[in-house]
Amino acid sequence: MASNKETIARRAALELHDGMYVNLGIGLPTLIANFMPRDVYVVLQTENGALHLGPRPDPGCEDVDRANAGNDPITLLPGGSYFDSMTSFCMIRGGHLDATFLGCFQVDGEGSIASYMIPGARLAGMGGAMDLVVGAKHVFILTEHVAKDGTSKLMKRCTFPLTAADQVDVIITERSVFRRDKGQPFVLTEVATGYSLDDIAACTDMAYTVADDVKLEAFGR
Amino acid sequence: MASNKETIARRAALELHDGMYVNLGIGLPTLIANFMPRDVYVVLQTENGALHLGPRPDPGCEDVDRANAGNDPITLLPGGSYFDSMTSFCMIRGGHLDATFLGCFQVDGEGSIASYMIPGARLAGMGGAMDLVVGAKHVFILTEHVAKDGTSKLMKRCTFPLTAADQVDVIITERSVFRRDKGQPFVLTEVATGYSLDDIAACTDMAYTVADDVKLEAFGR
Amino acid sequence: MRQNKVTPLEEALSYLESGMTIAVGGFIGQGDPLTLIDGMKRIRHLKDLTLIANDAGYRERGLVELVRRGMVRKMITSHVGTTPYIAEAMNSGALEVELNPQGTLVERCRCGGGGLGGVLTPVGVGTEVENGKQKIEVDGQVYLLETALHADVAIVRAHKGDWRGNLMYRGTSRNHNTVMATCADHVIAEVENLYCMGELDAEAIQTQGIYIDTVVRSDLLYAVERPVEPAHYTDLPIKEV
Amino acid sequence: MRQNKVTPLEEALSYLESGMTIAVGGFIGQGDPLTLIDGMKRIRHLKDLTLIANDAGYRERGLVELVRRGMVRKMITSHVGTTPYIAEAMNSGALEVELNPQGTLVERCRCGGGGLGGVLTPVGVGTEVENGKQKIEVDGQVYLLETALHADVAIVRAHKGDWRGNLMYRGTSRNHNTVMATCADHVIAEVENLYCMGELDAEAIQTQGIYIDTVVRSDLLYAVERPVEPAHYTDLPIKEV
Repeated sequence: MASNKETIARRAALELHDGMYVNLGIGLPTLIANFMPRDVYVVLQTENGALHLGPRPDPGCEDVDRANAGNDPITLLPGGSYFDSMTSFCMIRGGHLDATFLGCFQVDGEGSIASYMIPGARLAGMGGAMDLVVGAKHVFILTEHVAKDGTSKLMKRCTFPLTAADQVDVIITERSVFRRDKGQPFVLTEVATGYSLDDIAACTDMAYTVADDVKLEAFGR
Repeated sequence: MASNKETIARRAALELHDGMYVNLGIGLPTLIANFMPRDVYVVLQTENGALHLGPRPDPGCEDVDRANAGNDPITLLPGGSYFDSMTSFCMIRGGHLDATFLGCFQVDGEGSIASYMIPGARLAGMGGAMDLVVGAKHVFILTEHVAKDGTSKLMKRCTFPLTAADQVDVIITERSVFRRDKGQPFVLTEVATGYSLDDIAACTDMAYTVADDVKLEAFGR
Repeated sequence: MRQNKVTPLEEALSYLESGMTIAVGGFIGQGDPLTLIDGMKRIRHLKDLTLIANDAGYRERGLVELVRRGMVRKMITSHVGTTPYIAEAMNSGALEVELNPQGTLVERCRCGGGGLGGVLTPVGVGTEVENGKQKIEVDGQVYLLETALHADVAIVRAHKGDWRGNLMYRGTSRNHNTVMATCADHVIAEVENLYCMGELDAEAIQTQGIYIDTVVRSDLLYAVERPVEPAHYTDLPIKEV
Repeated sequence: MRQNKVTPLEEALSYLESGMTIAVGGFIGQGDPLTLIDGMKRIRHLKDLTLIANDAGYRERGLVELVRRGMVRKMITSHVGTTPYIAEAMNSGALEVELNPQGTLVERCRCGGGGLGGVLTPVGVGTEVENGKQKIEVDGQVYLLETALHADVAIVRAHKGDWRGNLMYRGTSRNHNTVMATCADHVIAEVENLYCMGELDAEAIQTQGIYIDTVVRSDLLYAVERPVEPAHYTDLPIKEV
């Protein structure tokens, strides 16, 4: 059985369509690249300054000056390019990316996320996440549905400092997919194999509605 | 006998010192390049995107993609570079140029100049002049001392729309050199051969003081 | 988006509509997208355009040709001294001209392309440029708030381009082309030389393909046309596209 | 300005003084100016520095080494998650950290280098980033006014450089180096490979020599040091320069 992270990444990869320019955040979102359909042509960006990332280089062929924002070694595909941070963040903020996929600590029913610090526990910094969430045309949040202590990560309102308010379009967990239009509440559109509508309700704190055509057993395992 | 323009350009060239980065405006200031001392190392910039201009190319060797802001063909010296307008105007506004030499329609005792339009008569546009005058560390204005109708071009206050207010450091005419510190009135520091202090007073409308060590017969002819 | 963005000229220009705002790269002939401008000249029904461009070209060549044909309502520009007809059109009331300091025009377009609302610049303080603009003081210095410019379409010219719209320029023809390529919903690039994917050096690309929607081949004649001695204005028979 | 800006490391670093604000290029090891940082580690009397940098390096390598030595009072940065010691120093009160969204940090430095007072960005609206900042509405959208950052000194690393300070970078090591090279009174560049005047392609230069005051040769070992597997932190004997 696949891990939760693999299930999420595999489902997220289905959101990629031909011709999209996409930034994959550090961590879980990076896994999406492993599940991209071969016949779908997607251009990956990394905010530290490269476009059109290819597969990870072969072991021993990593290059010190070719890495992504998570410091993982990269290759470029033909048609790729390197650029500086001024160019990269104009690209990001200016709406030139079709989508960004990001992880988070918390996401809430108002489309806000918290991902850069846990007060008293962890200081990471927002890096490029705030720019990505505000600038990309579509914002996908990838997260496990519940935290290790069993509480829902899909909250009424985030309690940690926000990365951005009212910017999330889609939430993908190992149990479900939620979508919304800006300013509107989330709509449950898919439930993963092994979960019922009641199961989702029980582990989801944020308010949401259920789509008329909600898909059960939509993905997973 | 040299023309007024040649006299002005020749005197202006003496303001160039080793290691300066300089922008020469269209028209009269461009002539300065002809009189740059051979042993002085100066880097010339053009705002349409090149640094380290060399001599004009030989006839027949002009290149369509190598020209200055006045559309005159250029060459680059070793160490030169081409760049875009975003880079060029950050360079200009950010105080990275040591000096700009510009012509004008009017200059006044408050250090303001008018150079981009004559209401009802001529519309040119400021192009890069406003950025250059605000951004360069030192602003040199090159102008004939009197207009064709005999009125002084060194006025009490400019009457045409201003290119910038209170930015001029030095005025060089075929008859004189004036200098000032920002916010202060101009000081007459040099008088050209063939003119007396009274001559200068007679053809100068702007208020100024005379330097204790004003140099007579300082340049010209 | 297609993987190969190369498109015939007339198909590329069919995107244009009357009333659009069009950002244009180039500097008095250096890097002006003349193939695209000449193509526009032939679209008889195109009018009420707003142009965002540093200038209107050189003498009678370049954007001034669109103005002469009555296709342009307004120019947002920095310098029109190289095209005497513009002042004439303005004085006759046929054309509205909004003058910006060149660096300000660049920053406003960069804001439009880079998701910024505006910038604070000291340039223009104490001049007519400040009319109608908000003044903001930071650390005791007064700045003008200059707001973003965004266009419906941008047209630019590059020396080299690949199928995906990666562009490289040549000499001083780079100028405003890089920023104009970022600030529009739809960007058409004409390229003098077309390359296959991967032929351009990834380190040397100056406009990334992400910004470009359509690539058109330049008429190579223009690449050697001397802007310092521009072709005489000839009012070619206008053919509707 | 000298025609040949190449300078021995210790002479170049003698410009630094306690209390200065120093802008630093690089991104978690990619393009970090490690030769200059290592040189700074040895200047025992240097302290109370304010650093402007995207991050503090990677694990125990990079700017975090200056923080460990108690030389740094404040960091203006965007991400310190790759250097756990920074949070420790912050919690102990030894270090002040000001977090900026990365794109905002870039724009603030670009303003400082480009003579702009600030920019309006939508990034950070509705978050703690907006605290203490002016909000400005343009065309119905709310922006934060983010003001310029300017440093006393900047240190950057490039792959190639010439005597005059023209620089070219390699791959993703370009990142913040280009903008940091513009936003300081005095800029020191370390270059992995040094070239004579005219050897670098005029079209391909990414930082123009006008921005650079001093060129230092990189320790070539750093050019192949893997940031993905950084050297273990070793507290080398400190030698006063």
